[in-house]
Amino acid sequence: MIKKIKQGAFYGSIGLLAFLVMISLLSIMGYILFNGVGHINLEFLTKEPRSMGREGGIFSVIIGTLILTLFSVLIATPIGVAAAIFFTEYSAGKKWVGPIRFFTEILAGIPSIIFGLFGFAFFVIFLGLGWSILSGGLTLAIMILPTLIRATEESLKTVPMSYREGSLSLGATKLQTITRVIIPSCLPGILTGIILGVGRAIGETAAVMLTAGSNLRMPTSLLDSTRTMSVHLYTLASEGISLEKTFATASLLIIIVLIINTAANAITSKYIIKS
Amino acid sequence: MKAYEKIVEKLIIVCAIISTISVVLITVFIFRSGLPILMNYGVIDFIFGTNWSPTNGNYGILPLIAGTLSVTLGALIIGVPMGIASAIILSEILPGKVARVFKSAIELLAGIPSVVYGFFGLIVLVPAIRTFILPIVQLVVPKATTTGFSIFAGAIILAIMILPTIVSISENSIKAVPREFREASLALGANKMETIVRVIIPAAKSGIIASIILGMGRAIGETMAVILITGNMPKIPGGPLDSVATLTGTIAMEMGYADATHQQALFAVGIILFMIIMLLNAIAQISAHGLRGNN
Amino acid sequence: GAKTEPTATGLTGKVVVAGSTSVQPLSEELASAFMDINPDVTIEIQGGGSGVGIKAAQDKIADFGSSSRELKAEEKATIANEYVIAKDGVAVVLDPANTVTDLSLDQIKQIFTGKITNWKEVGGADAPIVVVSREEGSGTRGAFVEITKVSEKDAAGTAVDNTTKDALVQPSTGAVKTTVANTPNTIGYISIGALDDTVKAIKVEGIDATEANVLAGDYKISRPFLYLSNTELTPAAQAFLDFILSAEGQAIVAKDFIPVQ
Amino acid sequence: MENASTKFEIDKLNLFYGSFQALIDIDMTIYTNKITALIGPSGCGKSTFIRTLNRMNDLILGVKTTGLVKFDEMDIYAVDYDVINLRKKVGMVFQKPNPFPKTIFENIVYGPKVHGEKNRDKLQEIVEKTLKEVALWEEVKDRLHKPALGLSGGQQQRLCIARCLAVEPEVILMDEPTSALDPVATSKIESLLEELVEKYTIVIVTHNMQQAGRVSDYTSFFLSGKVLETDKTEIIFSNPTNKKTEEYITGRFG
Amino acid sequence: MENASTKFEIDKLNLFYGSFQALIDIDMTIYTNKITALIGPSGCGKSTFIRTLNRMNDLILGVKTTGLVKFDEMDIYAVDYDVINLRKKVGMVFQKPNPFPKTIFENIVYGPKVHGEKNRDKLQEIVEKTLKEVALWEEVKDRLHKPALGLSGGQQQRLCIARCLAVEPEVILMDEPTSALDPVATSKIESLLEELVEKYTIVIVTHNMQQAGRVSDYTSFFLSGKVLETDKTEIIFSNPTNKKTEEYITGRFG
Amino acid sequence: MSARPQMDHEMAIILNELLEMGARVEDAIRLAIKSLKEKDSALARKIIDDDQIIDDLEDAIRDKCIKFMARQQPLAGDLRMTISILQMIRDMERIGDHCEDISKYTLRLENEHYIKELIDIPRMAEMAAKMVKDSLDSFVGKDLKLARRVWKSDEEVDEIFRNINDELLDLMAKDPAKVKQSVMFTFIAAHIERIADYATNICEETVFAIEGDFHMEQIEEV
Amino acid sequence: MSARPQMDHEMAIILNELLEMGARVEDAIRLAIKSLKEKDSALARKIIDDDQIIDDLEDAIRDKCIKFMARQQPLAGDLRMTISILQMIRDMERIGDHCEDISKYTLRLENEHYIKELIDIPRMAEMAAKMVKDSLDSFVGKDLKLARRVWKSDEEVDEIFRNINDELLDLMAKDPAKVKQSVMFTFIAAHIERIADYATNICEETVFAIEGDFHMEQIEEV
Repeated sequence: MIKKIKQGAFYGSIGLLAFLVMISLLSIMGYILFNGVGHINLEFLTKEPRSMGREGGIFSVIIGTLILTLFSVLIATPIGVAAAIFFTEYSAGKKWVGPIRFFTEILAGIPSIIFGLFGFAFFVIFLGLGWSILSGGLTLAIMILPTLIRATEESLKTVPMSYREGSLSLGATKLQTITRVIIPSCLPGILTGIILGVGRAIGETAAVMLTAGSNLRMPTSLLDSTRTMSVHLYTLASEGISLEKTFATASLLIIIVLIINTAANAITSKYIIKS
Repeated sequence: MKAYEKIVEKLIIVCAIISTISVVLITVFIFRSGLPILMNYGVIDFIFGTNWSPTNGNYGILPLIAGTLSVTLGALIIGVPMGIASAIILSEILPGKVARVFKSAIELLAGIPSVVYGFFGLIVLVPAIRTFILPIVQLVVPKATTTGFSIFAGAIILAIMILPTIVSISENSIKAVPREFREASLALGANKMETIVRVIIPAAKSGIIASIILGMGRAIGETMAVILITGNMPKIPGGPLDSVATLTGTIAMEMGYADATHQQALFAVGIILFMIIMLLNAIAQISAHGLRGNN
Repeated sequence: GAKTEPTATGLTGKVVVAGSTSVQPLSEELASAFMDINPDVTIEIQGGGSGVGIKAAQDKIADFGSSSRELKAEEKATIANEYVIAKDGVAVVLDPANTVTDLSLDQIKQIFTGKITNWKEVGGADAPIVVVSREEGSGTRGAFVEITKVSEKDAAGTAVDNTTKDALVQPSTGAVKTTVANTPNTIGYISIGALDDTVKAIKVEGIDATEANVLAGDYKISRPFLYLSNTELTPAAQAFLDFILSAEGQAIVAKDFIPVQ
Repeated sequence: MENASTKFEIDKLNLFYGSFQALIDIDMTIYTNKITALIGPSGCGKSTFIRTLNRMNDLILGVKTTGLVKFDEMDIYAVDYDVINLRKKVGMVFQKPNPFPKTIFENIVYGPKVHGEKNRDKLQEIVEKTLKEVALWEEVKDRLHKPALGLSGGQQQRLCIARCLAVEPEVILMDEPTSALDPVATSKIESLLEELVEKYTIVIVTHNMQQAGRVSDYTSFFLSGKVLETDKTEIIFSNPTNKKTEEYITGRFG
Repeated sequence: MENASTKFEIDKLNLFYGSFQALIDIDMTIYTNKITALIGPSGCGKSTFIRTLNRMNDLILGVKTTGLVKFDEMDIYAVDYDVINLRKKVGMVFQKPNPFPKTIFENIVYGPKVHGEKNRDKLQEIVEKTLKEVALWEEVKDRLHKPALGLSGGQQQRLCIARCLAVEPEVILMDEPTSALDPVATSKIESLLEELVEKYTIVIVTHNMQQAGRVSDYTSFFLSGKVLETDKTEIIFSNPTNKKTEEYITGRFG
Repeated sequence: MSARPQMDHEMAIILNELLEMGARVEDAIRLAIKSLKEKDSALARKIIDDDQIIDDLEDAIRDKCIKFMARQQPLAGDLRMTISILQMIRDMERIGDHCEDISKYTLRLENEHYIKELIDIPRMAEMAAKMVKDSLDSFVGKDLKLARRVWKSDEEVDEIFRNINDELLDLMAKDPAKVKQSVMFTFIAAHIERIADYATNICEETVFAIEGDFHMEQIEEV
Repeated sequence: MSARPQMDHEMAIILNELLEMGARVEDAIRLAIKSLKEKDSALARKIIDDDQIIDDLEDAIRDKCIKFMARQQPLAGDLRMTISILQMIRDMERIGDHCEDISKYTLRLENEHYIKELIDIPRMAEMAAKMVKDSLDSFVGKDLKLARRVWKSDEEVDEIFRNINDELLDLMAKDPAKVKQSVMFTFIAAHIERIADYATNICEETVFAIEGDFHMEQIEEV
């Protein structure tokens, strides 16, 4: 009897808490999408912003976001994958791996504002790259590097030792083993890592603002400054420029994140089914 | 063939070292910019000074630390039970399909840019606290007053933001509890609740703790959402409805207008933030390794 | 880095303006107008704040750094050229529901230094005053505290900003406006150029916060909008500056701010 | 067959996973204080079957059972049957040793505590008694409060058996209890079984035919969800009736 | 012992993991076209030993070997010895079937491709030949381009053997190749071994003594890193010389 | 395919040797009687010598069976068959011993004139030899009916033995000079009778190996 | 602790029954001679009847051994021991048969006056009985020296048998009236001689079970 009551209380409270989680999610998404989706239209998507975004669309911002994200991912992916391969395949027995790994872990924990400070001090000023896609992209690349390394490493770790042994025992070299067996079998994991990195890059505000600037115009080169959707949203929200554009931008961001998540899930589940 | 492999191997090593170089560079640049003032002003005065007014040459960041900690603590108080409960429900109670939907919803939470949360907090939560929560509080403490820009608002938004971290890591560590433990417990005649409370949660303990610490790290490091909703008042708070300024918020906000010394001071704040995060990371790593050691 | 190569059709190149968020909207408007005439010139407008603007100019990462406050003496020493492109009044704003309409400079000082904490002390309702200020280093704040004597020189002769610690701090003009508009019993200050009917601007010493009054020197709380440069101006930058200071440019300035010519 | 009382009486048991029928018309008797071994190739239903005896199959979604499983004359699939009590009386030991990540002591008292035993002395007594029953007392008495996961595989499995004994079951179900152990640890568990059967009824699923031969009194041969032959173990191994059984036993199957 | 030529000649082999000595003064001869079984309790060094024969132990850090391992009269631990070539000649099959997550076809041609074979017809031929050798051709010929992971455990293991045969080894090392399989799949692998030994030299580590008895020509008993006894399998199982061997064989060990 | 080719192969070798041993034993019986009948001492000596081959075959088969059991761990039918073989070879070896004993009598009778013509003894021996052959054939061919027939024919052999015995006792009582030979012939007949007994034992093993018990009586119905 | 208590337990049961069978066989030998000597027909009949018990014991032990092998899969020493037991019980059963045969002669001699006093035959029988006992003891006690001694003593028995044989042939030649009895006593002596042979065979099994081969000759050195 007492057990019954205890169980009731237990299930009741965890149910309620989980329900709260659901409610907060639904209310945030619902509220923003409800107020924002209506304002997303062709004009909003394809026109350049006017008068600080009060009028017009966010076309240049979307393009800026895409280019910046793409650039950072293009920089970070090969480095991240290679680093992950190093940690899982080459690190054994090398004493200096400990510090390297430690620093990577540190990198993952650094708040984005610090990346921003660093990017500003290093790329923008020290290297004289100014506020530019280059500065922002490189800063973001460093920022998403740990995410990529971690995701790739996790998926490399799921490649059973037995694959490596199988390949080596057939007389394959280590590099052949990596390129022909290990990487193909964890490609979906790497892809998931990239998508997560993309998500993080798209969502980042503080670091981007300090390194890529907040120029509203369409960028024409990598040395141009640009404004990402998150920065734009922040500006719109904090300046109180236009509530409807703010909602529309927020909604668009949510929708993009939704698409990215769905893609990531699709890849992961396909991967799981395959293995 | 061999030479080619050697070259590739070297390249891979270089890539691995890049993160180290980054950290070193970050550290160097931040410390280079922040250390002088920290030294001149005095570390103790800097950390324990209660007056943050850089224009006046006062660089006491205790109010900022207090602000950060109070918001973070609030976020944990709200977020941890919700997160763990969700993790339990996800991994132990909900049937597969429903769990998948719930899970992807939570992953979505993780993907939403923090500015969106800040915006939501600013537009919904802050007024709501002022108009709905304050009157309720005033029933108990008649003198209470708030603008809505508060620890409480920040804590709620941060709680939601750290939920995905807590849920996904806790869930993973709960899922990593071997099915055999569940079976063993049930086979001994324990019911599901007893199994969860007495076996599964203790077994996943270190993972859950790690998730909390990582969530805490995220809360401490969060910037934009916090600027929008905590009021940025560099004052040691007296209650959850008070406004506070945080370390990150102050850096982001003041960086733009700061003159040289002020900017150094902000870098110095960055150093302190950096240290706090490092400390948390170390704790998280130790507890994560503890998990591995146990299994 | 701005590069300019004259072509047959006119100017080319890029001009980077960075700095004060107060100046930013104006710069945007001016840039649009300029680029309509010179389609081959790109003008990049960055926010960041007056500090960023000064630093950008010092470090030569922008053609122009913008500032919404006067330079401090030590800053002046590091900047080669300083151009006043506009003037701006700083309006003291209340939430629209507030019944107070007029405050003296001293009352404003008392309120912002935390000496007066209730609206009834200045003729309003019995409600605590919520002060909304800008962040440390803000040009608007600098101008405001200096003129209202919230900031006073201490015995050693250094200026001390005595803004109450109980002030909410918002990082931009817009944020102050939004906060004041939506929060009862607040008082804040924003650029006159940013005024709209979501907030209520009060008279200071009986004078309305209007551009005309600023221009006439009747409204006391005002500050200059500066473009700073530490390099030799590129042709495009020079052209842009010339455009701003031209009648055409100043007409645009006049829409929200106070022209200098 | 022998003058032994019956513990389980299974009658026309059918079990479905969704639309797949995993057990087909199983009739079986499990005798008190005997070891009954279930053998058969992978996927033959032996593991599924053993899990019907303490209703561990309840945990899996979409499982449906028809027919009778009587434990001490009571139908355990009756709606009002107390599953918790059933599992108390019918303990289970699994393929992989699965001590909880707690101390040795806490592992053993887990069951008694769940069932309401709080007296520290009593718990201490239970720990000593059960550890002695599984011949582990001497090996671990000085480290009762050390983590159970520090034990070797074979010790862990004996600990799991002790943990199971601590709730005073009547029956112990074992699902390939030694398949994760090496021959030496295996033979220790086997000797243990021979002692435990004095007090308990044991049902064991095993892949290892030699093991079934060595330890069991009765053996059932499962194939494709059916029981093809049940008899005394010595008969099954020396002179089985069913041709398929003989083929399986002699390694000529499939 | 018999008029057979030797494939491996091991002389005073010692192996250390850091400061722990895993193999102590191993002397052994492995005869061409014979099956040599290595048995012994967990941790006795048998798995470690088999991995010295194709230098798979190189993968593990801090491993140091002394003594001679001669393969076809050549010391494989000599500095200039070509390990890749050694592994080509000395194939290995592991405890758990480990086909790559590729198609059946791709699994088998992996080795030949790595060693430079590109001719599609030749590869096709290799696939057919090796799959026939492991008696898998009939079962999979219609699904060569389906994922190998869709096969059953036993089929996967035979595929792994085929994959190993595809590089035309002389020796096949097997590290408990059936311990993850059920008795039926096990007996198929065992019959296969009896056919393969016509062409290959086989060394097999097994936990399953019965298996060693059934398939091998020679058996070595390992204990605590030493070889206590090596003899013809029939002798080891019917009349071993060493008392420890007898105890282990008869299940009275430890 | 059989799942245990090695096992079947080893068993085939054992059965082959078993048949060879059977053939040798059968020959030994026939030749022992032939040498007796024809007073062929050389042949008798050869039989005595050749018994060693039979003994060696027994040891070899026994050794193979033990190794077979040690390695292949036969169960059920395989186990029963192996055990039956172990038992049979012991009996067959004894048959060989009996032939040796008979041959020893042949040598002792070498220089004597037989007191009577040997008719029944060779007939009996021939029957016994056939029984041995048939019993082995029944075992190897798993032929229960044949086993049953052999088992039955033991009664005939016993009948002949009794007749020979009576006849010889009669002779001895009548003529003391014939005592020694008669006694010997009696012993020889007794040896043959025992050989036939062994053959029936082998048949019993056939039944056991196939059926798992010794119910010879029930076979008739087959 | 032994790691296989169940196995050891089962083996102990088998050895117990083996000893029981041995005791019964030993008794059978002694009683058969006793009944012969004392013309105790009732005892002789009892021996004939009781042979069934020995036969049943053989079946029971054989059955247990097979089941033991099927279940416990003995190897090495355990395997050799089990196989030895299987062989021994067949020999012991034959010893029982021989005792039965002796008793049958007793019954046939029931109404006759013995032509001579029985001295050597009982002595020989006593020796054979002891050999049977010792051989089993050597097996169960794993006593190689004892086995060797038993094996040696077979020569003595053979010696006595030859003496008896010569003596009886003498008697028969001298007095035809004594033929029938003499033939019978010869047969009885032959039976006893064979019993002793079986005992030596059992000893050989002892050596085999312990050593894995039959090198009886090398034992002496032990």
